[in-house]
Amino acid sequence: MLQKFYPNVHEAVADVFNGAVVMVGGFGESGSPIELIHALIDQGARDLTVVSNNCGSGEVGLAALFKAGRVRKIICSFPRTANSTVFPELYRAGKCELELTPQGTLAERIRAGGAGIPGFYTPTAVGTPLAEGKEVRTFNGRPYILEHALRADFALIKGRAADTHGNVVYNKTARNFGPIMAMAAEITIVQAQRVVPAGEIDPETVVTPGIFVQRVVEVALPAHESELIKAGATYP
Amino acid sequence: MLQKFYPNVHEAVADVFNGAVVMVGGFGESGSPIELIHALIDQGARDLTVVSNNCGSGEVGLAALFKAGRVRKIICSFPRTANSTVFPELYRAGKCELELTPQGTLAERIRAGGAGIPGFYTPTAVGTPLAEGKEVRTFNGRPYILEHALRADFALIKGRAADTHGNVVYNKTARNFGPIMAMAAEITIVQAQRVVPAGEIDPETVVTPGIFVQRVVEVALPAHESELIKAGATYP
Amino acid sequence: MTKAASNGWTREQMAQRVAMDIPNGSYVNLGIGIPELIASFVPEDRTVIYHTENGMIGMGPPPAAGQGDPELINAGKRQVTALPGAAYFHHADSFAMIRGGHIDVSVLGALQVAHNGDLANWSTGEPDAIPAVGGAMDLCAGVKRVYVVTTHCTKDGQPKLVATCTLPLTGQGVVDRIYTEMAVIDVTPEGFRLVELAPGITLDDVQQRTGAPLLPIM
Amino acid sequence: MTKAASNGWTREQMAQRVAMDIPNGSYVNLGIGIPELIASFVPEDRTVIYHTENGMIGMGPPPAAGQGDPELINAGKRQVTALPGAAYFHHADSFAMIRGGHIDVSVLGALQVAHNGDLANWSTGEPDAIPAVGGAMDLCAGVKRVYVVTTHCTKDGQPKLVATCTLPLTGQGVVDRIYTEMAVIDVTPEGFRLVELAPGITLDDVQQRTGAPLLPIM
Repeated sequence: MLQKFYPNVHEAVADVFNGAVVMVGGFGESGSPIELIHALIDQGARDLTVVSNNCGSGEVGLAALFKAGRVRKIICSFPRTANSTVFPELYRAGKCELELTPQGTLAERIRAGGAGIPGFYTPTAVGTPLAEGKEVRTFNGRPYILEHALRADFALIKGRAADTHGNVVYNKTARNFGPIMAMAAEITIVQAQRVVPAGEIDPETVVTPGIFVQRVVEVALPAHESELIKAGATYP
Repeated sequence: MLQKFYPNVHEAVADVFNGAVVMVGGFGESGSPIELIHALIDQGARDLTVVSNNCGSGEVGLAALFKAGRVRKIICSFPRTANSTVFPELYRAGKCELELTPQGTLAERIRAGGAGIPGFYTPTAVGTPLAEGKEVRTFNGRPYILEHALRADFALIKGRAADTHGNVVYNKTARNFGPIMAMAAEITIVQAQRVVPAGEIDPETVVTPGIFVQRVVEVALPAHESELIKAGATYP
Repeated sequence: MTKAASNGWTREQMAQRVAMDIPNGSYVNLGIGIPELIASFVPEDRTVIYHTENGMIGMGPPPAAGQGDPELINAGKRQVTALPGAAYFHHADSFAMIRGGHIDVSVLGALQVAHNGDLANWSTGEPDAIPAVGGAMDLCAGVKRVYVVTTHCTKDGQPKLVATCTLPLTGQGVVDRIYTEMAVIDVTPEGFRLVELAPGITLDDVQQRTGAPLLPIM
Repeated sequence: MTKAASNGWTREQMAQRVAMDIPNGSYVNLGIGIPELIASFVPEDRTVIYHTENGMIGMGPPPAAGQGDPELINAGKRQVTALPGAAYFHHADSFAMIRGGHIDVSVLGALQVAHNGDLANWSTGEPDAIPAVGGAMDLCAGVKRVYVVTTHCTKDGQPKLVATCTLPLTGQGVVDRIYTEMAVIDVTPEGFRLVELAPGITLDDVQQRTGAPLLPIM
């Protein structure tokens, strides 16, 4: 028997350690695994390096993890948000390090980490401040920069359904970083709205094959960040 | 209106030119677009560089393209086959050049070509004859070699179904190189068993998004290579 | 100077003017702001397919009130819909489309555009600003044609079309065409070249508010 | 010498011996030949999931006669089935699994294995041979544990376990454990070390047919 199912989000994140690198899926609220993030806040791990496209909104989910002072460094493409002052305040106070990387380079670095590719060349950011200090190399007369793979100790992902083998399908644009972060982490933890027996997901439609998923936990009715914020919620 | 549908395989390959680089999907007979290949033989383009995992079986499909003397160079991982002497004879006679590349490196080079990545580092083949002449670079204490992207003028792909937008789904392990070759070619031509209106393929289950596909042609009852060979068929 | 602006195109007219330049069958990525308006002006006899870098092609208009899904959004994080023929995919595949040259047109905003095609649109360079780049650099690097839609000048009247960008670059030599409330201007090997003037605007009006030489309509 | 071989394990017993070393929950890629036999010997209380590099995980046994699909095959191009929980994917994703260290065990054949773990299994080095490598180099480079199953010697009695591979390499220092008809042997930092002998075989028997020093069972 495969033992991928966890009874609740708390047990699923129990061994996240201080200093861990944690990838967090989502693009804005779409695909953000809020319940896993809140469980991580409860769990208490600190000095985390977080890899995620954004830094969260309001004071729930990812923004709440920052607010709780658990993030030492964030690797992301777009840390600005219209409705959160959490990250800007930490950043200006020098309490959180930022590694800014273009969104496509972020995605490709994560995929490379999952695919055993330590580095690759990309045309993105050539000649800009984000290329400073990076090796430039010419292929067919055009300059490219060398970028390095990203890997993580844990990935927190949100799915629509997952089966006992860890196969995952997603909901619409909530797919975003989920499949590639699942590839790049030692331990990938998926919160899924439905957990089903092996065989219920058509093998032609699996998006993340179970080999990339170590833990699955059912969160049948996940909160939506925008609704929590509208209701004035904070966490914890 | 998008104009991706072609009335038959002959019109779909009519503009393949002498000297073109042509990617051909399939792993053995699984996913091999035999009808498109036969149309290419009829069409007459020569001095082709073919990128495909194998060199075909018997004297039909891909093997028939070699037999017709149209292939100047093959880039593949496994040119040996138990039941075809076509490629070995050409190769030993010096009539066809071979660039042998490990299967995973072949796949990654094709994906890189489609993704705008000109080169990447891989651990595969380090210290072997297939690394000769390639740059070696150390990341985190381990040696890797630099590999270059592959692109093509045309890709010939076999799908299970395709819609008017060019979205494609595949049949089982016939998927293999199809999705990545579709990304890496200027003009991707898909033969699909069923051609359906936009909206019939669930957007969650699309494997190759239509942006990677320029032409679709219906081949409702594609031949299977093994059955043709069993029947003693040759082409033309 | 204010006269020129008031006689020029509105935001909607600018968007409409861009829409005229998008050929049938194009795959298009629209940035946030004025570019978002373009989709509603594409002529009905053209099929244009919209890509959003957060993982969809075949994006449709915003949903009717109460019909949306908070997990079906565009790159500006607003709710959208999926048209028949749409497809979802992950971020690495989405940026493979961008970086790999599969998108035909990207329409972006700008802080500055130089006459060699350099674009600055991600950082105001202010010391306390939170740097944020998103997908802008990837779009610049990979999309076949990069169009910029922008006001001709900054709020305090400084030209945005300049000889050399002073703000941090998004990409080098990447812009093909610029649409402002005053004119449509191409970036050519010889520099800025006027393509079309808005009603009531003259070449001199535009040149006065442009920070680099402007070649006449060819 | 022939006595040793005849007293040793059969092909099926070799496969069965490998199967004992595959832990519950493993993701496994089986090469062509003897490795293909392993799946039928995995104890019933273990769940082992098979990956085939041509794009499936959750591979099952061959189909009943007439029930197969010529497009559902394994890396050896033979028809197989898909078990509940299977998934199909394209070649780049399949080799991301291999290269990225997601496969736990790969079982391969060999022409030669050196006592430093070097493996040669893709080229006989004959001048007129058609070179063909397939996925062997990727499996060596990326899979967590690489097991080799092979006859102890070549058909003409030459050791396959050697001090230095003379044939073209597939990978450097990649082999973890070797299963032959005579013994199970680990590749350790100190060289070959005996793990287990087949019935009727002695350490001396194995050493005589091995081209490098063989350390005793630890």
